[in-house]
Parts: sequence; structure tokens; C-alpha cells
Amino acid sequence: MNNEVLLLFGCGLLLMMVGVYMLVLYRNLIRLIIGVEVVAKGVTLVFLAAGLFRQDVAFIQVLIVTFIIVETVLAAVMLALVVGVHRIYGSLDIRHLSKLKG
Amino acid sequence: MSAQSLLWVPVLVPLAVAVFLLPLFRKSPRAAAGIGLAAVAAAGLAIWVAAPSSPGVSIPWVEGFTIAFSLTGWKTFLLGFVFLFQLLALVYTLGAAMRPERPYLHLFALLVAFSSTYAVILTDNLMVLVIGWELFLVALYLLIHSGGAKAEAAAHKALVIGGTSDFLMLLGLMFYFQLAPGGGMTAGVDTASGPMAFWSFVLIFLGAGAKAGMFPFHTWIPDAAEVMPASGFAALPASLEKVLGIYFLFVVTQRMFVIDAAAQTVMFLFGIVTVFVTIVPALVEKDLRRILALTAISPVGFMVCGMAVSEAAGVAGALLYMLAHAAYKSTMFFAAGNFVEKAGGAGLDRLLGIARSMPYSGATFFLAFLSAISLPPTGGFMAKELILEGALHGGHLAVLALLVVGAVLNVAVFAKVVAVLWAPGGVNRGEAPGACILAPLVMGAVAVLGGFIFSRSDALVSSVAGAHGPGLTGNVWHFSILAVVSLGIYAVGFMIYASARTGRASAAETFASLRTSPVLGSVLTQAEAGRFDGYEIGVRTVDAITRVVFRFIERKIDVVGAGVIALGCAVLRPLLSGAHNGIYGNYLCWALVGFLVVLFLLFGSAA
Amino acid sequence: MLLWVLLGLLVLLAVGACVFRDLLYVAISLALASAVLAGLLFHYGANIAGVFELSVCAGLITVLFVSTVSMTKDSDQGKETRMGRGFIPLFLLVFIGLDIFIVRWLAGALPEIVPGAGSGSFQDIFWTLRSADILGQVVLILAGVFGISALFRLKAKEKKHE
Amino acid sequence: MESFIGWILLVPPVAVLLMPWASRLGRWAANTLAVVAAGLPLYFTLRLIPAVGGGLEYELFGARFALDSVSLLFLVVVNAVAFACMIYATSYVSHLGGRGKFFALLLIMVFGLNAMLLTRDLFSLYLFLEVASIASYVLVAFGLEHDGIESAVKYLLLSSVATSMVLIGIMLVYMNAGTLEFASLAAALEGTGGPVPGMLLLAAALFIAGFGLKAAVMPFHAWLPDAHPSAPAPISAMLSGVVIKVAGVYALARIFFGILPEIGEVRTVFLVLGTISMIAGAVLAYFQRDFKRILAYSSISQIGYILLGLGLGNLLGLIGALFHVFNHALFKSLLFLNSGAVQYRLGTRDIEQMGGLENRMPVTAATSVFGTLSIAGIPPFNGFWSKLFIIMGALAAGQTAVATLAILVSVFTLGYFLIIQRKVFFGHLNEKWRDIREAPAVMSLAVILLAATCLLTGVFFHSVTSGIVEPAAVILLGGN
Repeated sequence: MNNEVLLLFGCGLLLMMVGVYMLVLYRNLIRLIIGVEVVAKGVTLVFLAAGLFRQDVAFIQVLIVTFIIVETVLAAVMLALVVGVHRIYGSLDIRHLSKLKG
Repeated sequence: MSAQSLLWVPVLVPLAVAVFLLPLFRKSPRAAAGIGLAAVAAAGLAIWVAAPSSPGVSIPWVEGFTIAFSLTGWKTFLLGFVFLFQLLALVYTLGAAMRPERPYLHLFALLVAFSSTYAVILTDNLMVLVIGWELFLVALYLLIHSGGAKAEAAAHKALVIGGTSDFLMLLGLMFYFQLAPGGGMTAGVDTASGPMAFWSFVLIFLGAGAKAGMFPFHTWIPDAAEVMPASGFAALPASLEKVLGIYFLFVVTQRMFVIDAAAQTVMFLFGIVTVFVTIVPALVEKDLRRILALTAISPVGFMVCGMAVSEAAGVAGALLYMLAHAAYKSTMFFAAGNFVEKAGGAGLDRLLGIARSMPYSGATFFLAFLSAISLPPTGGFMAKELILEGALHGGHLAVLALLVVGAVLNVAVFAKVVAVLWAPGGVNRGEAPGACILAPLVMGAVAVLGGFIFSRSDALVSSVAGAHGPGLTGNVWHFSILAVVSLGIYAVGFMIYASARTGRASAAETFASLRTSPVLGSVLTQAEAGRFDGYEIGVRTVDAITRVVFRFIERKIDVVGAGVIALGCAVLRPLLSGAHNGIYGNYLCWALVGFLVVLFLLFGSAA
Repeated sequence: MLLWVLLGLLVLLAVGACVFRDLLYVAISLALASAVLAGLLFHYGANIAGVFELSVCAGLITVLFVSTVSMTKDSDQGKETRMGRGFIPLFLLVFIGLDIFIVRWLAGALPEIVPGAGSGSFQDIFWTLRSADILGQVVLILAGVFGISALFRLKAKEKKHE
Repeated sequence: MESFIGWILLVPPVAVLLMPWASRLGRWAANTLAVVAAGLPLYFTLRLIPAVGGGLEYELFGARFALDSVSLLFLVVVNAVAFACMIYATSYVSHLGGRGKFFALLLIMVFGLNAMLLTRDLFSLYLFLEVASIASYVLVAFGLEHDGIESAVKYLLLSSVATSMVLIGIMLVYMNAGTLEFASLAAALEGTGGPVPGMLLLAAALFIAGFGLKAAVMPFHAWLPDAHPSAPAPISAMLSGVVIKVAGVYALARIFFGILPEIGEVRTVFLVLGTISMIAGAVLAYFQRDFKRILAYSSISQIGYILLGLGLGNLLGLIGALFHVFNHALFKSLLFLNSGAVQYRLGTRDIEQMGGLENRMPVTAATSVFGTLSIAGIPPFNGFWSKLFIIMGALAAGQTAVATLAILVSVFTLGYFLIIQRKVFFGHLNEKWRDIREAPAVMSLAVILLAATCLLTGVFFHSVTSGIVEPAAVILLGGN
């Protein structure tokens, strides 16, 4: 049992690392949001691993459902902001979003 | 009201009036000054009523700190003078047709300064003292600011220098709290007990001295004198600040610490340097307000030396000199304020003979002058004698000699000023308003009668200064070697002045007015005979030294300060501001690196 | 074995979301990853969470992505950094190494547990044990609705100007 | 009395539901609804102060909430500042448009913060944090201009990483304890005297990074100096005054002083991060020329003070930190609202272009002097006392160097705020601004309320500390 837990946990962390990698290196805003989503997938896996470890999947799936709702609302707001960026800058490159500095 | 609760009045009433009532009178400065006067009067009344029962309040605050106020006979004596300075400063403000450019700010700052002075003197707890101390710095900043746009640079300089010295003092106080926890003031830590005690003492000494205007924290004072309103300068840098600084110096050297030879040497060093670094420039200065400001600094050197000799006479002399000096210097500033107002400038060439056309202001200035050159029986005389006596008894003959030289130059400076003010000719400009004469008149009278007042409070002064019995102040009236020295001081001082004068201006007529003075007459006659021509070379040497002092020491202090700030900006700006370049990836990387550092810190010590 | 296949697929699809050039393929890759995750949830009996994952993440969010991509397709998308795609094999190896290190450490650090009775059925937990979260979810959705309508009010403003 | 907790929780969301209808009725209806909905929670919070005692429990349709002194202190701060900001916003929002949406989002933010403070469950804490955060992302971008959108995007993308960290931390804690409810968590994790389990150390690091980013502690701060200046003024005031404290400081305090077993290194981390933030924030503020950006960097510096106070871990330090939370909320929102008034009239935030506004905008100038004196720690204003507590706490803990730095930074703070005062309000009036008038009366009312509270809190600081701050500090220390 513990091996599966560790496998799920490790896979979750790996997905998070890949997501953060995208967030650090990529420029296109939509790709960055995909990165956030990949991180969220990793977090869901870690949730599942924790529930499995405590042998209380029913409890953890309630948390996962709540988390999915949060994730969705966040994604929607992010994408609305991206549309706003596109209206103003005509570009989705986050490196162009560097007017505020100092 | 009980005596205990009355103790809050002098601290809280001026502050409350400043914060709550004054804003209502922004438009009518005179009414505002009247309200301020009422607040100060209330404070004085509270002290008067409370004094006989010597009350004390002590409110436990948080963990080991208490808010403690008390009133003793000695504090009452001191506060009596403080009250007088405040009252007269406000009276002068009331009469001065609102000279400051921002009258509202001026009054506000004055009241805050008064409140904080009361807090500092009344308290028995260092924490509360520090609070009052910082409040005073802010009040000073605001007060200089009330001089208008031209005063901003000076205000900034005062704030920077004051902040730096206060920071040093807080540093010292932190060491002190480690040595003597609890925040009380009477621990008596021996400075010889270890390096921490010694450095704690030096830092606190520098902070206290800086408040009084000691070298090397004095450079803002002449600058501020040029731009500050007269009543403001008379009230804060010339009087209250000295009172606070020397009072605290007294607490530091006599109560908080027991000073050893090394600490004594440090104090002598700073004291002597302070005397000469300012009195020498004063000789050649051509602006009346700057001269008065510079001569307000060199007495601090005397007071510091008096504190340092650790003899009862020296300590008493320093404390009395603080009061006497505050009295005569504020008189001079009030009078100078009247002169400058009428003449439209403070240059000595503009002020030639002005005292003749303004006889009352001139008379007050002359009263102060008598005390300033320490003629008997003025307060200045008694104070200076006590300091010299302390130095003699303590066996510090070199210090004594240097102080005498300083006193001689002091006489020369004031002789020059008086000669200029009473020079013949000049335009008749009319007299200043009544309130502007009343204030210096009362203060000048106090300065002259100081010796009498001090003699009356002999028992108090003797016990505070740590003498074995009463009679300390009585000693100065006896004929001794010091009396000869004092006479020498007057004589040599005037001779120096006279010889410097000869052949330069219409010196003969200048002296004519001074000759009416009974004591000075014979000295001046001798000077007129031209016996001291050779001294002119000496004066030129002094002139050269002055330039060296100015160029290589005094001005350099400012340059170094500005340099440190500029260097800090040059290094930090690209490092910190440049790092915020608006690139999201960088920001995320900082956060990740921060996470790793936290991880390392948490696991590092566990592993 | 099924677990290994599903997890491998999940990682591959996530990496796919990194490497595809076309944003549409990226979105689809992410949707497929969500679907695989839903499969995992079903596998462990978290059926309702699986249904949510499948319908909301694989469905709704993908629709949102695709519509955003089409709304912004006239922007300059060609300038994506090469570093991201070029270094991914290297970094993937680093990440896997790091991951193995962390998991091995975790294997030693896991506490001994006494399995409890479980918290009850989904309905019990959702409606009673965690009913505070329902309040949170409702307001969260309100925040989303008001937020998006606030962000899109630019359209109305612009129309007025035209 | 307990039912007040329910009112505090439910009034804002109900008002949000009514808001579209009210804003259709007219401007006055939306304004009234918003102010009432922000005022009622404040009223109920104040009523709760004498009743809190050892803590209150409340059940809302099965959902359990609880109130203790720590929550109460933060509740007072949140609702007081929100009330002032809402009054201010009724006038300020006019030039932004979307009145109803603005009020609704602000109320949602207030709800999220209040619920965060009242919940006793770690995952719910996260959920309500996310509610407040989503509202704040949109509100930062509410002006729909360059700055707002740019900073909202960065804020959101950084925060999403932070909240993921927090979630992993929560899961690690859950794996250890098998529960998420505060009291049973604390009981399950209670240290046995041995070394703290490694998983909890990892969770601690994740919480510090995650909530540290929400609190804008260096080096997790980079979003703040962009987001706070770009937001509309009432939102800047809410973000700097309240959100970073509830989302960051409150969460950290709860977790490290109530839930996790005591970890000595965490104190060190708090001290280090606090000191770095305190110094670097002040230095960075000194270099700025944008009114609101100076304020934003100064928030980082002040958060440093608060974290430092928490890190000291003694009663004085905690009292100082919590009191500084209270005070900073008051004077920083005051200063942000003032900067908003200046921007509202002048249309610029560059302090080099201002000058002499003292006579044009007397209320703004006077109240900002109050704010400046408070933030620089000048007695008798409130900021002085809280800094003094922190410094005395540092001395009591033997951290003389930290105390010295705290004093030095305080002097520095006075320095750069005097620069603001001199360049913005005093000096010569720039000819460009000859016809500038004072900000609208409603906006002035809000800043006067805050300024008066600053002064009164300073004068009667003892009532405040002994009334609501000290009980909270005692609870954090583990007593009752």
C-alpha cells in the first residue's frame, strides 16, 4: 500500500516540478496557465496519495472536488485576464509585461 | 487634584493643546500664541503647586518597565528655569509680529518641545527619557522648518545629525540595559568594570553631549541660527537643548556611571576640542547670529570639562553654567532678533551702532554681555569660577590652562560684538514692540542676578553636586589665585580684541562707549595706549588656524556624512532596484530560491 | 501494472503540454492528462471526484482554453523561447532524480498509522462534515462570476467609445 | 451573542447577491447597500469584543466556526479598514465604472478574510484564502489599464505557486495527523519532546514559503510593489492594510503558534526573513518616485517588523507584532487612501511633479502627516508603541543587533516619509495644480476616520493592548 502512496506522491511532485519549469521558462501567457494547470494536476495526485495513505479516500475526494472548483474558477479568471492583456498589448509574451519595475 | 496627578499636567497639557487646540487657530497666530501661553502657565502652576510635597508616580507597564515620574527639590529648581525660558519665548513670539514664516508650525513645535523637556526632566526611567528625547528632536526639526523654504536644508542637517547622535546614544543605552536591567537611572556602573561599560558610557556621553551641541555634532547650530526665527532659536538650541543635554550628562556621569580616568580623558578631549573649534571661528565671523550660535557651543566644552573633573565644584559649576548660559544667550538672541528685524540683516556691517538707536534692546543685550564675559556678580561668573576651581582641585592643570585660554578668547569675541553694536553713527530705526523687550529684559535680569540666585540655593546645589556640606557657592567670593586668573581673563581678552582692532576701523570711538563702564575702563585705556600691537600677529595666526579648522575639520564632517549616503545609494540602487526588472520568471525564481533557503535553514540544524 | 501505465501516461501528457508548438495540441494534451487523472481517481474509488475531473477539468477548462486561444490567435505567438523545449529532456532527468531522492526520504519519514474507521460516505462528509466548504464554494463561484463580468466590461466601455 | 458570528459571515454574501438588483435601482441604492453590508460586520465585531472571553463557538447549518482573541483582533482590523475603504469607494469608484461589480467583489474579499479568521479547519482556511485572493486579483485589474492587468497577472501566477505549496504542506500535515481541524491537529501533532518529524519540517518550509508569499516577505515579495500601486486606491488600502496580514501573518501565526509543534529553527527563519524585509523594503522605498510604490515597499518593510516580532517568540514581541498588525492596517490604509485622493485630483503618482498641495488639499495633507508620524513611530501615535514593544521584545530576547537595526530602519522610514511630505504637500505649489480642489467630502470623511483612530489608538494604546492585543498574544503563546 505504502509503495502506491509513494508512487502517487512522487508522480504528483514530478508534475508540479514540470509545471513550475514551464512557469519559469516559458513566455506565452496561455502556456503559463497550462503550467499552473499542470501544477494543479500534481496537487490532485498528492491529495489522492494522502487520502490513500490515511485510508480515507471518501474524505479526500470531497477535498479534491472543492479543489477542482477552485481550479476552474481560477483558470477562468486567469483566461479573462489573458484576454485583457491581449486587448491592451496585442501580445501574450509575459516578457513584454515588464513596464512596472524598480 | 492630588500632587501625583498634577505631575502629568506639564507633560500632557502642552502636547494636547498642540495637537487638538492649535489646529483650530491656524488663521490667527496671535490667539494661538495666547493659548500656548496659557498651556505653559498651566504647566508652571502645576509644578508650583505640586513641588512642596515632592510627589512621585510609578505606573507598572509591561514586563519590568515602569513609567516613573517624580519631582524633587533639585528638579523643581531646574524646571523653574525651564518654565521661565518657555514663558518668555512665548511672550516674545506673541510680541514679535509673527516673524516666523509658518507661525502655526512654530508654535506647535515650541509646545511639543516644552512637553518633551518636562518629560525628560521629570522622569526617572530611561525608556520614558528616550521617548521625550526623540520627541524633542522632531520638535526641533519642525521648528527649524518653520523658518520657511530657506530653512529646509538646515532642518534636514539638524535631523540627520540629531538622528545619528541619538542612534549612538540608543546603542549605548542598549549596552547599558544589559549591564543594569530595568531602565532605572541610578545604577552607578563603573566604567572601569569592562569594555562594554566603557563603550556604553562613551556612546551615551556622545549622545547627551550632541544634544547640548558638543563637537563633532555641533555643525548644524550656526546654520540653523541663520534661518530660524529668533524666539525659536532662543528657546531650543540656545536654552532648552543645553538644559536637556547637560542635565542628562549630569545623570550619566554622576548617577548612571562612575567614571574612571579613561572616561575622564575622553570627556576632557571632547570638551576642549569643543571650546576651541567654535570660539576661534567666532573671532572672525561677520554675522551676528552665527557669532551668537558659535559662542553658544564653546560653553558646552566648559560644562563637559566641569562634569569631567569629578569634583563637586566642577559639577556644580557645569550645572550653574548651563542655567546662566541659557539665560544670557537667550537674552542675546531675543535682543539680536530685535536688531536684525529692524536692520533687515544680521551682518555686523549692517548692525553698526544699532544699539544706540534701540536703547532698551541694547540695554538688555548689555546685561547679557556682562554675564557672558563672567563679570562678578553675574551667574556666569560664579559658574565659570566653580568650573575652574574644580579643575584646580582635581589637579587637571593643563585643562585649567586651556579653559582659561578659551575664556580669554570668549571675552575678545564679545568685546568685538559690543563694540560694533555701540559704534557711533548709524541710522535711527526706532524701538521694538514691548513684548519683545520684556522677554529679554526679564531674562537679562536673571542672567545678571544669577550669582545671587545661585547663592540663595547653595544648599540644594551643594547636595546635588555631591559636596560634603553646604557653602560651595560661597567659596567663589573669597579671594584666591583664581580671582587673579579671572581678572587676567578679562584683561587679556580685551587686549586681544583691542590690538586686533587697531588701525583697522575707527576703534577709538568704539571704545568711547565702552569706557563709561566702570570696570572695563582702565583695561581699555591701556589698550588704547597701543601697548599690545604685537598681538596682531597672534590674531593673524588665529585667523589662519581658523581657516584650517574650518576647511579641514568642520566642513569635512558634513562632506563625510553626505559621502556615506551617496555611496550607499550608488551601491544599493542597482543591486536592489535593478533586480526588480519586471520579468515574471525572475520573481518566481527568487521565491523558489527563498523556499530552498528556508528548507536549508530548517533542515540544516536538524541534520 | 495499470497504475504504472496510467502514471507514465500522465507524465508523458504533461511533458507533451510543454513541448507541443501548437497551443491547441497543448490544450488537448492537458485535457487528456485530466482524463487519465480521472481514470486514476476511478481506480481508487473516488468516483465523484473522477466525474468532476472528467467533466470540469477535461471538459470545461479545455473549452475555456480553446476559446481563449481562438480569441487571441492574432497575437505574435511565434516567439516562444527555445530554452523551454530544448532543455526539457535534461531537466526531466534532473526532476526525476530529485523526485526519487525526495520519495526515498519520504519513505523513511512516513509515520506509522492506525487505520481509522474512515469518515463516512461522500454525502455525509460533503454535506455535514465539510459544510463550511460549501459556503466557500458558493462565494467562490460568485467571485468568479462577478470577476469575469468585471473584467469583460471593457467591451461595453469600448462600444460606447466607438 | 454567538449568532453575531453568523451575521458577520452572512451579511456580505447576501449583499453580494442583492448587488445587481441594487445597482439597477440606482447609484444611491448600491452605495447604501455596500456601506451597510460593510458596516454591519464591523458593528457585530465590536459588540463581540467584551463577549469573547475564552472563545466562542458557532454552528451555521452544520458548518462549525469559532472565535478567539486572535481572530477577534484581526476581525476588528479587517472590518474597520473595510468600512473606511467602502465609504471611500462610494465616491472613488465613479471614475472606474462598474460600481455594483466593484462593491460585490470588495464584499466577497471581506467575506473571504472574515471566514478565514473564523474557520477552524486547515483546508477551509485555504479555500477562504482563495476566495479572497480571486476577488483581489480581479480588483487589482479593475481599472483595466496597463498597470493593473500586468500586475494582476504576475500576482496571480506567483500566488498560484504559493497556494500549491500550501496545499502540499496541508497534505503532509494530514498524512501525519489524519485530520484537518485545528484542535485535533494540535493534539495529534503535539511534540513528545523528541525531534520534530521530517515531514512536518518540510510542511513548515512549505507554509513559510506559501504564506510568506501572500504576506510579501522578502524574497517572496516581488508581486507586491507592482500590485499594490496599480490597484484602485481603496483596494490598495485593503491589500496593504489587511489582506497581506490576514492571508499571510494570521495564517503563519495560527499554524506555527497553534498547530505545529514548536520548531526552534522557525523562529530563526522568521527573524532572518523579517530583518531582511524590514531593511530591504525601507531601502527600496527610498529609491522610488511613485507615491504609491513608496507606500508599497514600506509595507514590505513593516511586514518585516511584524514577522520579526513573531520570530522573537516572547510575550513582548508577540504583543508588538499583533499591535503592529493593527496599527499598520490603520495608517497604511490611511496613506494609501490619501495617495488615492491625490491621484484622483492630479492624475499622476509621480511625487516629483507635485508640491505645495498643503493649501489646495488641506484635509489630505493634514491626515497624511498623521499617517507619516504614525508609520515612522513618533510618539504619541500608535506606530510608536508597537515598534517600541517589538524593540523591547528584541532586547528581552537578547537580540540586541536586531533591535538596533529596527531602530535604524525606523529612522530611515521617517526619512523617506518626510521626503514624501516635502515633495507632495509642502514646498512651492506647482503652477499646474493651481485649480486643484480637495478630494470629495466622502473620501475626506473616510481618511479623517482613519487618522482619528490612529491618534486615539496611540494615546489610549494601553486600553487597546490590554483589551484586545494582549489576550491574543497570550493565546498564541499557548496560555489561556
